[in-house]
Amino acid sequence: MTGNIPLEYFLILSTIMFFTGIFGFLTRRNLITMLMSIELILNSVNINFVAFNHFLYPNNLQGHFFTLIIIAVAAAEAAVAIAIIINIYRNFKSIEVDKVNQMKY
Amino acid sequence: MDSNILFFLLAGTILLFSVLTVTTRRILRAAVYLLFVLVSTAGLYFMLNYNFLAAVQLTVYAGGIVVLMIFSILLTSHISEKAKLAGMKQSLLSALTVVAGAILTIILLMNHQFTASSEPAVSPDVQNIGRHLVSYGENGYALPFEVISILLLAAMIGSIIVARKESLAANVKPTDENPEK
Amino acid sequence: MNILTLFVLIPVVTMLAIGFSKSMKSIRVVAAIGMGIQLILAAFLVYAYLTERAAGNTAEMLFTYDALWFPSLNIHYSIGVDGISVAMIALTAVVVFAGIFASWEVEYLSKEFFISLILLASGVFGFFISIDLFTMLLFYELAVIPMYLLIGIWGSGPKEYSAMKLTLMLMGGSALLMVGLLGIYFYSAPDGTPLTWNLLEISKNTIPIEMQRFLFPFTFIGFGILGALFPFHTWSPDGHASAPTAVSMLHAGVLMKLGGYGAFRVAIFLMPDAAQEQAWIFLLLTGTSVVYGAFGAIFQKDLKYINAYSSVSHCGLVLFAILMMNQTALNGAVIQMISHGLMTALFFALIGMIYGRTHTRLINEMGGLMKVMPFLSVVYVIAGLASLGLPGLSGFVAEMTIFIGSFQHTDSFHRMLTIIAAASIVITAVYILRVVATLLYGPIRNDHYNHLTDARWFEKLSTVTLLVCIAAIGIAPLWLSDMINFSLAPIVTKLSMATSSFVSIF
Amino acid sequence: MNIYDFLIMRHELVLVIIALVVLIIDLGLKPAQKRHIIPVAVTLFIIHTIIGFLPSSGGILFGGMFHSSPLLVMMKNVLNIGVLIILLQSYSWLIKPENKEKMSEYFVIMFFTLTGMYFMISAGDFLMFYLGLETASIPIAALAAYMHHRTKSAEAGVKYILSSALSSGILLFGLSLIYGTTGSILFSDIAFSITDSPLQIFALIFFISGMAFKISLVPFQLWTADVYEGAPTNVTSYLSVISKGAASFVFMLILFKVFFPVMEVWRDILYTLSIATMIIGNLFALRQKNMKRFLAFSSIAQAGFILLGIMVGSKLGMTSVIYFILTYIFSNLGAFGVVSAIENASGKLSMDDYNGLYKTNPKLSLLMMLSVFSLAGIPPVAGFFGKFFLFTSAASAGLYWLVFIAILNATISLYYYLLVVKAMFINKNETPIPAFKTDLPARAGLILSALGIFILGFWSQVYEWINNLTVGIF
Amino acid sequence: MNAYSYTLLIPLIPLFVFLLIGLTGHKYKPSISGLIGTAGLLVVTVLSYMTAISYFWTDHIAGTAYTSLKVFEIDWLHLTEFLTINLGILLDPISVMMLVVISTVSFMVHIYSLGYMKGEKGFARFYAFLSLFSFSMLGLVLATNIFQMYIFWELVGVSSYLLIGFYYTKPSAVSASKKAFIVTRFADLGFLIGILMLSFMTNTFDFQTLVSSDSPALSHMGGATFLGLSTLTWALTLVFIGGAGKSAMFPLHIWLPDAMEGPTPVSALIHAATMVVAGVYLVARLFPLYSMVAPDALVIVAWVGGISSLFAAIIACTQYDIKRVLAYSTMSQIGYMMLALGVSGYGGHDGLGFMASNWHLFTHAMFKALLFLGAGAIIHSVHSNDMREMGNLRKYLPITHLTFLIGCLTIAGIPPLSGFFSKDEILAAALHANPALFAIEYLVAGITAFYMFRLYFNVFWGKSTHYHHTPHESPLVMTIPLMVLAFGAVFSGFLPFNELVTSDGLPFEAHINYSVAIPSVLIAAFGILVAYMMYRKESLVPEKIATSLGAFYRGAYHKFYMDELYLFVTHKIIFRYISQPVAWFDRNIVDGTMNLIGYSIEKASYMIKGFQSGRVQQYGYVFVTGAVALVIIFVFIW
Repeated sequence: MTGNIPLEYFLILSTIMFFTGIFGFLTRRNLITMLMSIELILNSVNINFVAFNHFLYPNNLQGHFFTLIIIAVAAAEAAVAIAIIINIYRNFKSIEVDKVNQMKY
Repeated sequence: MDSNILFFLLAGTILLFSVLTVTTRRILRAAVYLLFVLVSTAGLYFMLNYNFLAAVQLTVYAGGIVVLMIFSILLTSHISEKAKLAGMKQSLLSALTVVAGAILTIILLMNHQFTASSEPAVSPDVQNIGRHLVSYGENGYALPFEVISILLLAAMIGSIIVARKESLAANVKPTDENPEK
Repeated sequence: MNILTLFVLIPVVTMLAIGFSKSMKSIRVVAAIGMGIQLILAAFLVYAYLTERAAGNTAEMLFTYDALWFPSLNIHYSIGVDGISVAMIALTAVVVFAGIFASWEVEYLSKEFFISLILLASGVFGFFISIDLFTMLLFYELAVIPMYLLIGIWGSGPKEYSAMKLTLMLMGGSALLMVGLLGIYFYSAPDGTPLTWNLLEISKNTIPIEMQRFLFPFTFIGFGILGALFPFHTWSPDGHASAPTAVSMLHAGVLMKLGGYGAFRVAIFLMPDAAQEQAWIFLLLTGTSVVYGAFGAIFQKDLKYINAYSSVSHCGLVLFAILMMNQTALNGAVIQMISHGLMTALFFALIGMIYGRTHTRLINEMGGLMKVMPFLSVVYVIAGLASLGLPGLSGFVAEMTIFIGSFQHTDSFHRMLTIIAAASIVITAVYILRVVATLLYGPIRNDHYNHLTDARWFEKLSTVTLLVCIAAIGIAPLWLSDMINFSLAPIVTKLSMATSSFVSIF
Repeated sequence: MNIYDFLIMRHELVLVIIALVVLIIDLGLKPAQKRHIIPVAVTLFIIHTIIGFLPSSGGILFGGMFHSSPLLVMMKNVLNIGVLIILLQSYSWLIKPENKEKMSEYFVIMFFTLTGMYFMISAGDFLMFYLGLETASIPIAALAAYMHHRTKSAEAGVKYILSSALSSGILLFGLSLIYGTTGSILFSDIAFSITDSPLQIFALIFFISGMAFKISLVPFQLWTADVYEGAPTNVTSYLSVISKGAASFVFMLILFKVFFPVMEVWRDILYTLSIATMIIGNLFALRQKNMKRFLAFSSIAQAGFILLGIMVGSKLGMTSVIYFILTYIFSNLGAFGVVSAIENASGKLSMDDYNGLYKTNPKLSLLMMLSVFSLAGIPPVAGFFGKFFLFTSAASAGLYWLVFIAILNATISLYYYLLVVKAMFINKNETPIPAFKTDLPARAGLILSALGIFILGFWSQVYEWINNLTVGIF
Repeated sequence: MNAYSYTLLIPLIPLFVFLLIGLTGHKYKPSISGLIGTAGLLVVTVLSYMTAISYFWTDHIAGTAYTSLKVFEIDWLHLTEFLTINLGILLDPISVMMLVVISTVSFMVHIYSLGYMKGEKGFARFYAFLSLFSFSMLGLVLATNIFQMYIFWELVGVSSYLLIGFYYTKPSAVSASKKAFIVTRFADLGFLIGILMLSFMTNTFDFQTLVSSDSPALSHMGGATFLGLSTLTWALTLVFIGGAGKSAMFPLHIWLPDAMEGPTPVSALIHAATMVVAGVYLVARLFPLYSMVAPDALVIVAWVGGISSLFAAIIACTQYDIKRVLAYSTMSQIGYMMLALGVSGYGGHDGLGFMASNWHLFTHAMFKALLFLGAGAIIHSVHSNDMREMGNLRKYLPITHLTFLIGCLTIAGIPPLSGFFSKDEILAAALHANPALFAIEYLVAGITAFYMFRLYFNVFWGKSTHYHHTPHESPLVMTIPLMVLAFGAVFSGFLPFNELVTSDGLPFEAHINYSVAIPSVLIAAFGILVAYMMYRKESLVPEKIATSLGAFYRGAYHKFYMDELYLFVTHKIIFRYISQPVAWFDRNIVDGTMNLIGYSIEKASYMIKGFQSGRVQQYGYVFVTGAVALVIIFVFIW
């Protein structure tokens, strides 16, 4: 079903996605959008794993399961992160990342 | 449908919405864009025959995480609120690093000779996956499966202690430390 | 129990006993008893050592004891003494004993004071009995660190600054040192045989010359910093000036000797080839510091600074002599260490006692003290005379041995340096006499000094102990000199086998 | 799979069971009785610690996903001791009214994260490693934000979770490339096929970056200070000691087990990171007034030292790293214990508040002094031995200049450690922290750390015991 | 045991006395200390005379050469394979002669001080120091080797230092003592280096070996040269510098006049009779060596002696402090002795200079001690040093007057007093060797007579001065020593020095050289006459002469500005231009560097604090950039 799409395309796709996510992480002001960027990053990794598994090493499902685990972990991470962000909102009345810099230097 | 076209369509969607996710000024829209990205990714998985994975992607990511995010957005922001943009310097520097990183990565990826395994393929169908998930020998994933449950449990407890409002917390005066100079 | 282990054990026991003491009186009595026993033990050690030697025991180290400590790294608790260490141990015991009495009246946190002081002493004792490089380093740092508290808590003047500077510079020195020691360890044995930290065993092996070239400066400077090697000596004036009496005594009297002893025992002994090669650089430095310290002392107004610069000069002479690397000069170096240890301790004791009465250390503000405190003043004059190398006191013996030894070199480089170093005796006379004249002689400059009292019994005990040793060495140096000489012989033999490439440089 | 296989996993199994037991007991307790969970949890953990020391043989389970060997067991035991001390020290903080309702959660999360570390240590493939890593870090974010009515705690939580997520994203990217280039996630397979092709080096660097985050190596360390400062003190000590210790173990193990064919490469990388970490950590620590922040930076600098042993890649290196971490655990816990005791008693955290502490609380001051001396590597306390052996191992590889830089940095670090000593012993204070008595568990914790600080160095059997278990690359 | 083992007691008794008084002196009455000291010296004197008599006469087989006897020796310190410092006792003509000189003068001074120092604070201390000095001086002259000599040389220096600074509350005394010590120490540095060189070349310190006819030094005669002089010459010149310092030879003399700040008996003992001649003794002791291997050094010795004697004599004419006049006179006379050694040859009649030098040393000790003690008696009675405040004292102080006159006549060289003989031999030797030097010394003889009688007339004649207290004659303890010394001054000229103390130990024929003696007596008489005319009565003549001499007089009056020169060197050069910069350099550059390191680290710490901005995005940025940078470095660059 994959036709003749080369592996590299997937990799390039995931790479761009990965760095887009990082860019988001670095520039978004809102904590939740930063979290979204993280999801982008993880997603790109997933694509990598899947692509590698599918194209190069179909003899086992390591990449597949890795992806599966990453998705689960991402969920856990998101849950904790969102809980904390809500807590931040309670404390700071804002989820602006730049407001969260009481501790520095 | 020609799978090539499908791929490019999905890839295009993913890239477009990825960029939009990290650039849009409306938070809720960002969440929606993210959803598009995740769904398109699921599409990729389908395309590659990883149906189970795609399903998980849709349920956990699209159904779980994004919804969670949207809820929390609603909880913490006004819908109409526009997110502030990062400073020019910060954006430029970040863009520089990110672009450099991406280019380097792509160069390295393109220059690498990947060698495919010659062993027979294992079909990623649900039976196989199920068997792998509960087996604990070679290529068994029972252990990670168990451990992830610990993680999820811990994360759950963690989220609860962080997010819940305690009866006591109301009585305890928040000790507000002054920011250090 | 090995007699040498007692030298570490007694201080530890004393510290514990002090820890359990309640009143100030019992604290200092316990300290005095402990260190008194230590002194007796040291005297016994000297006696036992000489008897052993007289009985014909020619082993390089006597009273050795060896226990494996970290088997996988071949670290041992390995102890033993030769004439040099015996002499240094005796010196330490004397100075510590005198130091206890010099600080008899420390009231502020006296328990902590004596514990730190004795901790310092135990480090020094441990250092001198060690044959194993690791334990040597351990004791070395153990001796350095209590200085911080001792100066910081009980010091005076800019004590925090001085304490910090002193500690950091000395620890910086031990940074160099540690690199050197590690390097030595990894080249301590020929390929295929287990590595060792044992000085004597390492000395049987020749460290490859390239490594020696690399490691020698590390080791030598590392020890040299504690020995006030120019230009790394600046911890010394500030440190001494701020330290309380007993600490200055111990530090200048004993701790600085760790530098000289180590430089000689480790750097020169184990890496003679590189030492021969690089000696000229350090000779220039130490030669400079001998004169430089003396000139620096002339200009100072603070008694402790004067003595600190004087120590720079005298300790410079120690390193200078060590670098001359012949038997006589080395012998002189050891005697100079002992001599300087005793007299500088005496000086600091006296300065502390004077300061305790006049509350100033600026010589311009004092004068005519001879009249009000004759005892202290007379002792001060004698100490001064010892410092400027008066025959009959220890300084003379040391300096003359060094000069004669250094002059045995046949090239003009060494000889010119010797002459320059010898010139320091004149400069020393200048500053010593200047102090004596301003401080002790002349009319009393401050009426309030008329009511000051002379030394009390414990102060007398402290100073007389040191004085007796100074005079004993000065009058009858032969036993000491021969004791050291005997132990130097194997070292010098090793040194002389080193390929001397010195000439090729010049 | 039989009962013996479970014995191989006894650390993980027992700990999970304990955590669950605590959780269940907690459900049955009324709010007023909640505090009784503490002795139960601590006692259970003590039992667990003791069980951990029972002899065990190694083994490989789950098709290579789970490894166990005496070495790994020892690492886990080392962590156990640290956790035990932390639990003891947490007592007076936990019984505060504001924490009353979530005491058991504290234990449960701690036990679960510790389990994560066990799995991380025992991992035989990158999947388990990753899973362990996340199990060990995500819930800690919740712990960091534990005192959620405090802004700093919340801030610490969010900073930790975000940074951690970013780092694991980068780490994962690296792992995915390793998988892509070698075709396996099993350590043993990867070790066969890894080469120094640029893409693999790239992956290695991303992997190292991710780990560097956990060990807080420069430039991946910036979160450390803020999180340490904001998190509850006991969580901070958990983060700085246990989490970092475990990460260091794993980092070392993976570098040794998986990446040894490209040792030349990672040695150079670690060389650079090590120097940068020591210097930057020290430079930041110089100025700190907040004790927790101060210890954070100091622990960054310490991490730089750990690399010295890792990059050697020999048995000696591994031994000295483990030994160093052991001494580091005791020293750092001693310091954190004092900080936490004082914080609980007076709420004071600034170094200026410590002025004149010796007058009022001599024992705490002495312990603090011993701890910082141990951290600084001053004899005769354990830290000296730990550092010295690290330097020895680095020197054994001929890295003399690195050793020199490291010791110079140790000297700089001595400066700020002495500042603490100075504050307590030398500086005068009109209103010093009043004398107080620490409660029994905390005292037990402090005494344990003090004993460790004192005994570890002289008791060479510990070192030899570690040495008997370690392996080197060669 | 040998016949002379008792000589060991000679130095040891004073040492014991020193320790006794020094340690216990404050426990009993001061006068007891004085008596203990004096008694000790009495024993020493008796032993010294016994030694002298046995050595020169009883034990000596007539006609044979006097040999040097090493009667006692112990090892004191082993230095190198060859070099060992020994302590011992060497008896030979000059050391025995010195024993006599030292014990006599010292004993007299001990007695004299019982009166002179009576009631002084620190009486016991004074005696302790005197004993210390006696010990050191005796040890010096009895030294068997050059290093022992150096040891006692330093001890003598320090006793001198202590005694000059005896009145330690008096700033001038303190600075004088300091100056004396430092200047002599500077000279001793030369001595020390000389010893280093000599001992290195010869591998021995021992005098007997050094001066023997097969001295190891001989093998170095053709050795390396430096600035045209052989190494040996350099070594011996350096040794001589030590001697010149101790003996206050130009230009190292500046300490001597100041040293008069010490109590007058001390000046008599140390700065006239004994210590200051140590330099002469040193050269005499090594004389065979000088003459064998370094005749060039002897030329230097001669010229230094000659110049010093002239220089000092001129200054002496202008001084008003009676002790300073005597001090310059001492310097001048020692110049004579040095010169005599410098012009002397070795063996037989060639060694006339050597003999004359020692003889003059002997006679000078007697009359100069006499003069100083007399001056002390004068000062004691009028409480002033300034001769302008004196006059007409002959009535009040008859004994002092008489003995002082004898001293003056002796030093002026009037026959048949002892000074005549010894000075005559010196002049004869000088004439023989170096007419230029002879001319100088001839002139100096006249000047000497002039300034001594200037002093004499000013004090005992001249204007009648009113004194606050009527001066009175000193007690017997002070006058008896005067008389004894006057006896010595008168009669020591009849001692057969040409038989006893000669360069090679063999007696030689010496006789008065009338062609030298008569003119010298004449010029002395002329000097006395001029003094008589100028100072017999109070007159304006001296002032007129002084004015007419103008700058020269002022120069002489200000001691040719030597003190100022030294002050300039010490204060300006050493203190300001060396020491101060060194101290500054140390504080600011060396220490400053250390502080700078600390400061820069601290500064760097502040500079980088921006990285820890508290913004998690920035952390992320650094994180990612760091990773990318590592990639760039290690993948692309490495």
